[in-house]
This record gives sequence, C-alpha cells and structure tokens, in this order.
Amino acid sequence: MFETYNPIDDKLYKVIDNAGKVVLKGWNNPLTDKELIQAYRDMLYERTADTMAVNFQRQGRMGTYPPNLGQEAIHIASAKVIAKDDWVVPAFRELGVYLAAGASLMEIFWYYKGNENASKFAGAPHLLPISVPIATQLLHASGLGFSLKYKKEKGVVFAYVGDGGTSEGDFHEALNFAAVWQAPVIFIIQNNQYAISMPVRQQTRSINMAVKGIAYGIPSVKADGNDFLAMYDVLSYAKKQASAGNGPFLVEALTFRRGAHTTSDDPTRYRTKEEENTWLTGDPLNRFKSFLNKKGLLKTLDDKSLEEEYKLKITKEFEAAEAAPEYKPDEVFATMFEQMPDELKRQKHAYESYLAGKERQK
Amino acid sequence: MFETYNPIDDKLYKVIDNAGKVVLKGWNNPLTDKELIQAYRDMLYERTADTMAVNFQRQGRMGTYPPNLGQEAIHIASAKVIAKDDWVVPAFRELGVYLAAGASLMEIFWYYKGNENASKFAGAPHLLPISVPIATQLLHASGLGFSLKYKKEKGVVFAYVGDGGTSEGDFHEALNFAAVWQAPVIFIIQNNQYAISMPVRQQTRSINMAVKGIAYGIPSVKADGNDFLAMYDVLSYAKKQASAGNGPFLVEALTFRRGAHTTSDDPTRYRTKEEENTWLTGDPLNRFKSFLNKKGLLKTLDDKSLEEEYKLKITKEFEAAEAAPEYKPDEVFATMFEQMPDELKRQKHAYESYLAGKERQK
Amino acid sequence: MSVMNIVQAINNALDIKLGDDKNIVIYGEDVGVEGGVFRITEGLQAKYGADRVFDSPLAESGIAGTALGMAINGLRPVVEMQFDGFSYPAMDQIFSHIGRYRNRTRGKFTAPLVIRIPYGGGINALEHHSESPEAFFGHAPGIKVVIPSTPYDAKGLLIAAIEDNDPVIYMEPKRIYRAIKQEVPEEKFSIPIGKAKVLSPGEDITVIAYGAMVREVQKAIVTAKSKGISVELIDLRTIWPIDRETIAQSVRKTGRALIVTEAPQSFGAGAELISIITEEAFLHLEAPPTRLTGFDTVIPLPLGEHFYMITPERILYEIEKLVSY
Amino acid sequence: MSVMNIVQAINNALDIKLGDDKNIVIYGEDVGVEGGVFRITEGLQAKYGADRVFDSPLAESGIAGTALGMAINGLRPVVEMQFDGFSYPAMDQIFSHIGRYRNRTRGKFTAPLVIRIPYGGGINALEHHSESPEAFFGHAPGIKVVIPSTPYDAKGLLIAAIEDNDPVIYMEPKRIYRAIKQEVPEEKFSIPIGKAKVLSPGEDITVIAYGAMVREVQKAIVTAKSKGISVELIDLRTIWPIDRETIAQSVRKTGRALIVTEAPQSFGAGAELISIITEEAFLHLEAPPTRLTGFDTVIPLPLGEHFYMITPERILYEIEKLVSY
Ligand SMILES: Cc1ncc(C[n+]2csc(CCOP(=O)(O)OP(=O)(O)O)c2C)c(N)n1
Ligand SMILES: Cc1ncc(C[n+]2csc(CCOP(=O)(O)OP(=O)(O)O)c2C)c(N)n1
Ligand SMILES: [Mg+2]
Ligand SMILES: [Mg+2]
Repeated sequence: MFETYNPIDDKLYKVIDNAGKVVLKGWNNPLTDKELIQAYRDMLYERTADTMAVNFQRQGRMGTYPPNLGQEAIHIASAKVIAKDDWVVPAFRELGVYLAAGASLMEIFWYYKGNENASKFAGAPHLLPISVPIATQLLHASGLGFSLKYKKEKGVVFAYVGDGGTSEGDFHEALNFAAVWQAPVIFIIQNNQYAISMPVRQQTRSINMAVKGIAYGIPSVKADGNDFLAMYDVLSYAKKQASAGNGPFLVEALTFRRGAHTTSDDPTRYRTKEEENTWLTGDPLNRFKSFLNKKGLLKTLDDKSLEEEYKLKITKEFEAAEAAPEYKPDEVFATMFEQMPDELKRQKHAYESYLAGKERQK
Repeated sequence: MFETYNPIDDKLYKVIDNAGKVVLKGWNNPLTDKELIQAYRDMLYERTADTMAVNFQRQGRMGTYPPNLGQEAIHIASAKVIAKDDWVVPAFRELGVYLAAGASLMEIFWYYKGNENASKFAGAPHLLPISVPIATQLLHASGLGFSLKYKKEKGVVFAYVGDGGTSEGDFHEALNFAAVWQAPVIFIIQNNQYAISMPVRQQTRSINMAVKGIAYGIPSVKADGNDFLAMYDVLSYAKKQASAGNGPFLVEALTFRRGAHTTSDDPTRYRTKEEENTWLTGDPLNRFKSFLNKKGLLKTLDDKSLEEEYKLKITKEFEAAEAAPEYKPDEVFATMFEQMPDELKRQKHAYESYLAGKERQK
Repeated sequence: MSVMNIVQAINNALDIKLGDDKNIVIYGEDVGVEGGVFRITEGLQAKYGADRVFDSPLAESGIAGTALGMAINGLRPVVEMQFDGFSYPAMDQIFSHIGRYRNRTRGKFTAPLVIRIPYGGGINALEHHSESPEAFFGHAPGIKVVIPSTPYDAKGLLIAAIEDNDPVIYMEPKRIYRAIKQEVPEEKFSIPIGKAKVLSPGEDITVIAYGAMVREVQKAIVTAKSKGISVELIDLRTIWPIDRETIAQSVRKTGRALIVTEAPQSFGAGAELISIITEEAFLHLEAPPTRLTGFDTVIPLPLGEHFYMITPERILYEIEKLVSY
Repeated sequence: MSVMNIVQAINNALDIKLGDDKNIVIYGEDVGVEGGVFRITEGLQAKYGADRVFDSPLAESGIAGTALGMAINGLRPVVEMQFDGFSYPAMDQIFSHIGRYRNRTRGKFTAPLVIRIPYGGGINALEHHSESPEAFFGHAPGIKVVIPSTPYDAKGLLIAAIEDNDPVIYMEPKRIYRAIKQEVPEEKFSIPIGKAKVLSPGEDITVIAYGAMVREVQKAIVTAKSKGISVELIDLRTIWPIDRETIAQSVRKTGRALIVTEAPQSFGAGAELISIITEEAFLHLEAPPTRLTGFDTVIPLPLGEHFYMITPERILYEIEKLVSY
C-alpha cells in the first residue's frame, strides 16, 4: 500500500470510517485487543487532562495553553510507535506524545504555569522542550537525525509541525537537509485546518500537505489523523523505513483543531459552528470507540468511571505542579552557561545586593 | 504540450538537439528569421561582453565577477519575452537579461568596479539591482507580483535564482506567497549544476528542480536551458499564463556553468575536465548556430567580424565605466534616507571635518 | 478628541491612513478576519476589504521581503510581526534589503514601509513573546525605529512612520496596550520621528526611558519627589536616530542620568545612550551615567519574570544611588 | 613552533580538534572538497572523511539549526557561515534557540557548537561580504563571541571555542587572513574566552580594538610614539563577555580611552565599551571615552570603501584629539 502511495493522487489513507467500520480493503489489524483498549484509554486520558488544563487556565491557575482537543489519535498512535531509543521533537500541540515519551503531566502543567525547570522532563531523556517559534524545531530534528546516523545509534526522530508551520522557511530547509543526509526523521504535519485564524486553504495552494515532500524526494503519505488505526499504520511504516536507513518520511495527518488555538483565542471570530460540527462526527475518540464496540472490546470499559479515575490522577499532578519549588532569583542566571561568565556574575550580584538591601529595609 | 506537462515525469522540454536538429514533434517556429538571427547575435554579444569582463577583472580593472558562460540561451530567450511593462528581479548571473531590460553594459562594468550609482540602471525602470544574498530576491518578486495585481498594472515579474538558491528558506516562502496571492511571477531556476563547488545532486534529492513547484501548486516545467528555442517557448507560455491571471509559473532551465563561479573561484578543485567537456557539446551558442545554419540563416553572418565589432563597442562601454565620476565621500551618506537624519549629518560632518583638516595639513 | 488606549490609537491611525491612501495595504499573520491577536487591526478588513487588509501565510521573512517588493512598485505596506520573538526570521530581509534598497539603488527604488512589532515583557507570556529587540534594529543601517509610550504618541508616531518615505520599525509596548487611556484627537496628526520628549522637567537627574518603561519610571518619580528628588523624565520615542540634542540639554542641566530599558544589558540602548551622554555632556557629569536594564539572560517564563522586569522600586533605588553619588 | 598566518592557524586548530574528538563535525557551504572559499578547511575532508567534513545545502538557518540538533545529541559541530552578511538568515536559530537551549532545559540539553564567520571590510568585495555583525551577537543572551587578531590567538581561541560546552560565535577578520605571519605552537593550546590582552603598554591613552582594527591601531601607535604619545593597546578578543577588569585597570591608569571598531556606530561595540569604561573608571576619566567606528550607513562598494574604513591616520587624529583634551 504505502510502497505505491503517491501523494499527488491526493488519496487519504484511512482504515475506519466515522462509524468505526473498517473501510480499508485487506487491512490487517496489527494490534492486540489489549493494545487497542490501552490506546483508547490513553486517548481518553489525554483528552481528560487537556480539558482540565483548559479549565485550570480559566481559573487563573495556569498560563496560556494550547488545547489538543480532536488531535488525540495522532498523538496516541505516535505514542504507540515511539520506542525508548527514539527522539521526540515537539511543536506545542502534542500532549499525548510528551506523556508517552516520558514527560509527566505535572511537568506539562508546571511549564504552562511558567517555569523552565519543567522542560527538563526528567523521565524523558529523548524529549525536546516545546518549541514556540513555529517550524524552527524541524531543523533540530534534522540535526538529531544526522547525529543518530553519524553515531550509529538506534532510534529515529519524530518531529511535529502544524499546517501553518509548513509556510516557514525552516520547514523547507529542515526537510531538505534531512533528505540530503538521508537522516531518520519522521516529519508529522498535524493539518488541523487552522493556524490560529488562518484556514489552511489560504496558507498554501498545494493540493495537500503531503505533496510538499516531493520537493525533497521524501516519501509522503496523507493519512486520516482522526483515525487512530490509520495513523498507527502509517507511522509504523514510516518508522520501519527510517530505521532501515531509507531516510526521512513525511506524514500529513488530516485532523481538526476542535478547540481554540490557545486559551487566549476565540474561534467564533473566524469560523462557524457549522464547520466545527462537520468535524465533530469524525472525532477520533468516538470513531475509535465505535470500532472497539463493534469488536466487542469495550464491554468492561466505563468512560464515566474511567474519567473520574483520571481526573483524580490529573488533579494530583496539577497539585504537584502547584506545590513545585518556588522560582528563585538565581535561576534567572544559573543555567545560561556551564560556567557563569564574570559579566553575568556581576549582573547577578548587583541584583542580589539590591534584593538584600530591600530585605534589610523591611 | 505545457498544459499537460507534469514535472514528476521528469521530461525535458527541448526543441533542438545538440546538432541543432529539431527533435520536438509538431513544433511550430514562433519567430521570424530576423528575430532568430537577432537572438543569435544577442547571445554572441552577451558572450563577448562576459568574456571581456572576466579579462578586465584579470587585469585588475574590475572586482570579482560571476561569468555567464554557457547560460546565454536562458538570458536571451528571457530577453525576447520580457516586455516594457515587465519587471526583472535578478540574482547575479543573468547578464543578457539586464541588458534587455535596459541596463547598459557600462553600468554593469561600473557595478563590478564597485559603485552603487551603477545600480540605478537609468534606462531600465523595471530592473531591480543585482541581489547578492541568495534567494532573498524572490520575495521581492512575489511582493512586486502582488503590487502589479493590486494596482491592475500590466506586466509580469521575471525572477531568477540558481539551483543552490532553491535550498534557502526564502525560496520556499517566496513561491508560497506568490501562489497564495496568484501573483504574476515567473520563477526561473537556472540549474547550472553547481552552487560554487556543490554539485546539484548534493543540494537536493528531489528528482528535478521543477517538481518543487508542486509544493505550492505552481505549474512547473523543466526545460533545456541550453536550447534557446525551448526556453523561448516555455517562457512565452509562462508569461501568457501569468498575464492571464493564472498566477505564478516555475521554469527549471537545465544548463551548465561553464566558467568559474566567480573570478575568485577555481573549478578544477571540484570538477573534472571530462565533466566540463560533456556539457561543451551542448553549448547554447553552438547548438543554436547549427540550427540556424541548417535553416541557411547564417550565410551573411561572420562571427569573427561580429565579435570584432562587439569588442569595440564593449571596450567603449568599459572605458565609459572607467571614466565615470569618482566616488565622493558624501555619497556614503547621501542616499541612505530621503532626508538625512541629524545623527547621520553629525557623522558625516565629523568625517568631513577630518578630511578638511587633512587637506589643510598638506 | 476621544479617549483611546494604545490599541485604539494604533487602530485609529491605520484606519485614517487606509482611508487616505489607496497604496497602503496591511497584512501579517491573523490581521484580517481575526483583527490580529491583539485586535490592533480589528474592523479594518471589514471596512477596507480583504484586498487591502489580509492574512499572510505564516512566514516572517516572507512578510518582510514581500513588503519590500510591494514598496518598490509604489505600495506602502504596513505589516505586522505577531510578536517580538518572531521578528528574528525577518532580520535578513530587514538588515540586508529593507534598510539598504534606497542606498543600493541611489534612490531609484525606495522602501516606504512600516513593520509593526508588539514587544516587551511583563505580560506573563510563553517564551519568545516578551522580547525587546530594539537594539538589533537600531544597529542596522537604513532603518528608523520608533516606540510610543502613550496613546497620543502611538497615533502620531504611527502616522509619521507610515508617511515616511523610508522604512520604519514601529514597536508597540504590548504590556501597556490597554493600560493607559488618554484624550487623542480624532483627526490626522503626526509626531516627528527622531524627537524625544521631556515628559516632566526636573533638576537633579535625567531619566531616559521609552515604551512600557516610561510608566514604571513615572511611578518611581512620584516616590522620588516625595523624597525631595526632582527627576527630569525623557521619553526617547525614537530609538534610531536618537535625539541627541534633547538628551544633551537635559543632562548638561542635571549632571546625572539613568537609562531604563528592559532589553538585555550588553549592546543595548542603555550603552548607546550612555555613549551619547558621554559624548555630549562629559564636562557636566556629576556621576557616571547609568543603565538599569534587563539582564544578559533570557527573559524568564511567567513565574520568574518579575525577577527580570524593571520595577519602580529598582528605578528609585538607582535614582537615589545616583543622586547621592 | 611553525610560522602560520590566520588561515593556517584556524585550519591547524580544526585539524587538531578533529583528531582529538570524534564528535566534532565540520560543515557549511563549500567547506568540503573545495576547502571553503577562503581555504580555511582545506585538506580536512581528505584527512577526516566526508562524513566528518562536508558541504551543506545552501541554507544558513539550516546550518545553524541542524548544528543545534546535532549538539543536543552530543556532537560538537563547527559550522561555517560563508560570509558575515549571510549570517543574518541564521539569526533566528542563534537568538531563539542556540543561545537558549541550556537555559530552556535547565541544563538537560546543551549547545556545544561553534559558528565560524569570516567578517569585516577592506577586501574590495561585493555588497554583504564586508559586514561586522558582532554587536548583534553580543546583544543576544547565551552566546559567547570571540574575535582573534593574530594567528596565535586565532588558534588558541578557536580551540577554546570548540572545547567550550556552550555556543561560541567565532568571527574571523578576513581582511588579515593572510596578512600576518607569526610563530604558533604546533601542539594544542587554548586561550581563555573572556580575557582581553594588553598588546602594548602605555601611559597616555588606552585604545581598545579587535580583529583587523588591531593592526590599524598598531600602525597609528608607531606615529603616535614618534610624537611622544604613549598608547596602551588592548585587544578585546572577546566581544561577549567583555573583560571589564583589563579595560578598567588600563583606563584607570591612562584616564583616556579610544575604541576603534569598523561596524556601524549606533548600538555597536563602541557604545558598550564606553559604557563599561564609564561604569568602571568614571572618576579617573580625563576626557570622554570616544569611539571611532564605521558610519551608520551601508559599507560602500569597493570604490567608496576607503571612505568608510578606519585608517591609521584617523586613529591617530582621534588619539591626538583625546590626548590634548
Ligand atoms: C515564527 C513564529 N511566528 C508566529 C508565531 C505565532 N503563532 C503561534 S501558533 C501560530 C499558528 C500555528 O499554526 P499551525 O502551524 O497550523 O499549528 P496549530 O496551532 O494549528 O497546531 C502562530 C502564528 C510563532 N509562534 N512563531
Ligand atoms: C545567503 C547567501 N549565502 C551564501 C552566499 C555565497 N554564495 C554566493 S553564490 C553561491 C552559490 C550560488 O549557487 P546557485 O544558486 O546555484 O547560483 P549560481 O552561482 O550557480 O549561478 C553562494 C553559496 C550568498 N551570496 N548568499
Ligand atoms: Mg494548524
Ligand atoms: Mg548553480
């Protein structure tokens, strides 16, 4: 299937339809029942955590936050394919991927509360921090890919970008470098139809996002990003290719950003309820749930009680973030360099003298 | 032909072979005999001027210069298609195009001697200056294209870039902007096989340069850049399309940089005589001459005496450049702004005081 | 007259100029239907049409570079960089071309364009959303850089920037976008680029600031006054070219100077202003002209940002040190 | 010991480090087979193989950004920007990421990489080939910037830069690439980053310069000496972090300072140095610390370049003015 896929034909790789029915002829289910159920649970966990994050922000307990609602299939499919040796290069809307890579939810919350310490992701040695400047991170992915090849290390790089991000020069340079180097990098475009208020049809006139790979000689597939099974298949294939030394791979994951761009955004300014509803029927959780139901796999699963369980867990993580050590003034300076240059010491010292003086005055 | 052209098939649009024989079935010669002869003369003129420029540089009478040798067909075909209303956005290796757009050879020489005044190109209102930072100029072309559409002005933009230039982020952004705006811009990639020492096969893994247009939904053609007739056809078609409001067009002109990258470069360091010779047989002048000869059009034309005539003319232009007004210190400041800010006046004044003092000391 | 905040004043200036001159187009990320993430361009697309006010693809070098292309053919684009930190990809176009096109072509082609950049910290934002890049632009030849600190100046300086026949970087102190309200004339007026303004006269010390820092200095001045210190506050308004004359006159009078900026210290505006003061008022100096600036560090994420941002207390502390020098 | 020019010294340093450490890779435009347009990397691909020394696609943001990616996984890339003017497209990666990765991840990921940039004017080049962008890099947090002025320093500073576990921008005064020959030890040695050097002691005035300007100052000093003026010359060597101590000591002694740089004046290194001098030696100043710099203009094309470049005569003129202040 993927061997002969040509993105110029603009076919969407899709395993199940909106009703959860398998529509791909000859499809072989690669996962065990247990894995399938776990994937559903992980999506539900991501969604619950994401929804709660939005609420925490609304309560003023966290800063600006970009909701993941509607994009969970891409994240959890990635999560299932990403192994210990692989690297993850985030944009900023891949919650489920970070968790799979070893980040804790506490760290995610802490980050959005505003502390750099969170980005250490203590349990995730191969997870890069969130990248705010759009598409810039893809170059890091290409460099990482080179390093894996150079050092003959196992593992491939999973690098994420949005549909808007494809317009940046760095997107272009990153794909070209990865291709020229035949570096093991899987570029995943989460085409969620919007870049803040800008619909994708105004972002580019290419027939889809996957054809952009042609410009670099990178094999590319457009897949249904709301279909966990489709995403799992294409990412597994991409990883096999990259691992085998066949260079980079590009996946367009067609999806929809169901929520606001961030908690500061109001999508009613630029899109209609109608448009939003069109995509609602293709919601990745519902679709996958229908599939599982048809297989009789959800008999023992109760969403409601699961959500309750998750909420408790998530609340604990958030409380841990709230209880995290306070920001100390010296942290502003401490990790700028391995050894603090005199000039920084001087500035730090002057500031600390000021603070000490203030303290004394009290 | 061009309507159904798909760059992914990697076909080379070509009218005549190396022996000057028409190999394109059904080809209709669009030019009169007079025009054909004039085109040949123009190529010869460009080549003569270019060769002399290299010599002037060797004599220390001019600065670093990028030879055009081998790429004249692209330039003179452009020249024949570019009309008064059209704009030209150079890279830096399009000598024949600048001349056609109204630049004088004197100005070109003056520029390479090192005087900004040359870039006024007094006789060429729509010719932009040479752009040194690779690919950056393409964004100016897209903006210009927008302006033509916005102001409902006639004319299209001819924008040039090299094969190396396609790797820059600005290449990507420029093509995307032009496509999204459906701006009348013809992007011409002079694929001359090298970016300084870097062979094009290391620059990108795309099957050719024309497929890069697919990433933007821009119709693209790969044409033989050493075949004047092929270039004339594809550029005429591109211009018709752009003029008709069908947006940008991309032309890959396959050619070979026969000379050094610039007069500071030594190609023997990175390529073989053998490789150079392969391309020699496809030299655009020889090929076109053979074609004209077969048509019996060159009977009255004597290259040798033509060259002598040209050399005289070119020498005059060079002498005019050498006789051009001397660089005055106030020119360093004069055109930085419409009205010189006080700060610049102050700096200029201080410098002039210094110069005056030095003068007095003498 | 009508009461405006800075957002409204900028919107009003854009509105007036769009009405004035058909050659003006406005574009950038989300400036169209959305009206910009800060609502600066709100309503302008509806009023002037999507061919004059529109969203661009997400590419800052592209925005700057195409603006130059348009300007070369007589348009007067006013483009937006969505945040300070996202102006960096546009630097090559700004440094290599926009500031140089007039000179390179000896006046044949010009670049009458404006790049608007919301800038500065103190808004609890994610990384890259709180940068103060004015010194970068100030060091690049051929570019004027202005920063208003009030609604009145925001309007007057923006109109001047748009009417200027050379490129102007117009930086907007986003922290005080909505913090200050002021009577602003409804009709068109402009404030000359390159002129600083003495906001409050004083005798003991000159404090120079711009953008959001002006308000912080003003807070400090109140306390200083209560302590018997008379501060002359200068709002720089233009980062390049700097108004030497106003600064020189003030420091020659007071003999003391403090510069307050939020950008990192080294190679910042503080250094440039100290040099100008040294050049222009050396013999009048009673204390070393001093800079109170951001650190040479990344501006911290929200929980640590208050350690970085300049506060009225810190300003007062420096004023007192200088006055008692 | 062997006699080397700066080109040879840099090549030698790269050679030594490539031999030392398998994690070092060198890439950039034309640095492979060609050995770089200035022949800095000549012979290195032949010696160490095309997987360690290789050409990159023509894309500077790409070069910088991928270098960071490699560094994150333990490589130590030493990359080249072919010319100063082509470092601008890399600024976003340098400012937004390379200088910040350690801090952003609180030390989890680091960026031990070197960006080499041939810089400066006086070589009769086309536009964009004669820029002096050191102040831009000096203003960006998290980046060290060094500039050697001799073959010895070129080698020692480059080795220090490569061995530094943080990113270093290493700027090469291309005008004197081959102009100065000097005995340089063949073995590995390094010169600490952040330390200036007193090149010649003097009593009447301190002159601070770096890169190609050092040699111009040295020429001026000869004449100054013949006129009875004793000049202390400091080679700054590191643009950030600046060695305040060496400068302070010198100016406290001489009471007078001239800074010579070729970059545009405003927001340049001259301003930073004047500020440091004011901060550190105010009470010792007998004349205003002064900067002799490039103009706030584009550096002219070859026929006009001599009007822009700083000459020994102009340096002498300023020295005499300052000494008689
Ligand atoms: C270089 C840069 N420019 C602008 C922004 C502001 N910005 C943040 S997210 C965004 C839209 C991104 O759209 P897309 O790539 O589709 O990702 P999505 O938000 O849909 O996940 C913009 C413009 C930025 N972060 N970086
Ligand atoms: C942004 C930028 N980077 C590097 C250079 C140095 N440089 C000048 S020409 C050139 C190669 C250009 O190759 P190509 O685009 O194929 O054009 P050609 O020289 O073959 O005509 C390079 C790297 C430059 N001028 N601009
Ligand atoms: Mg999107
Ligand atoms: Mg080429």
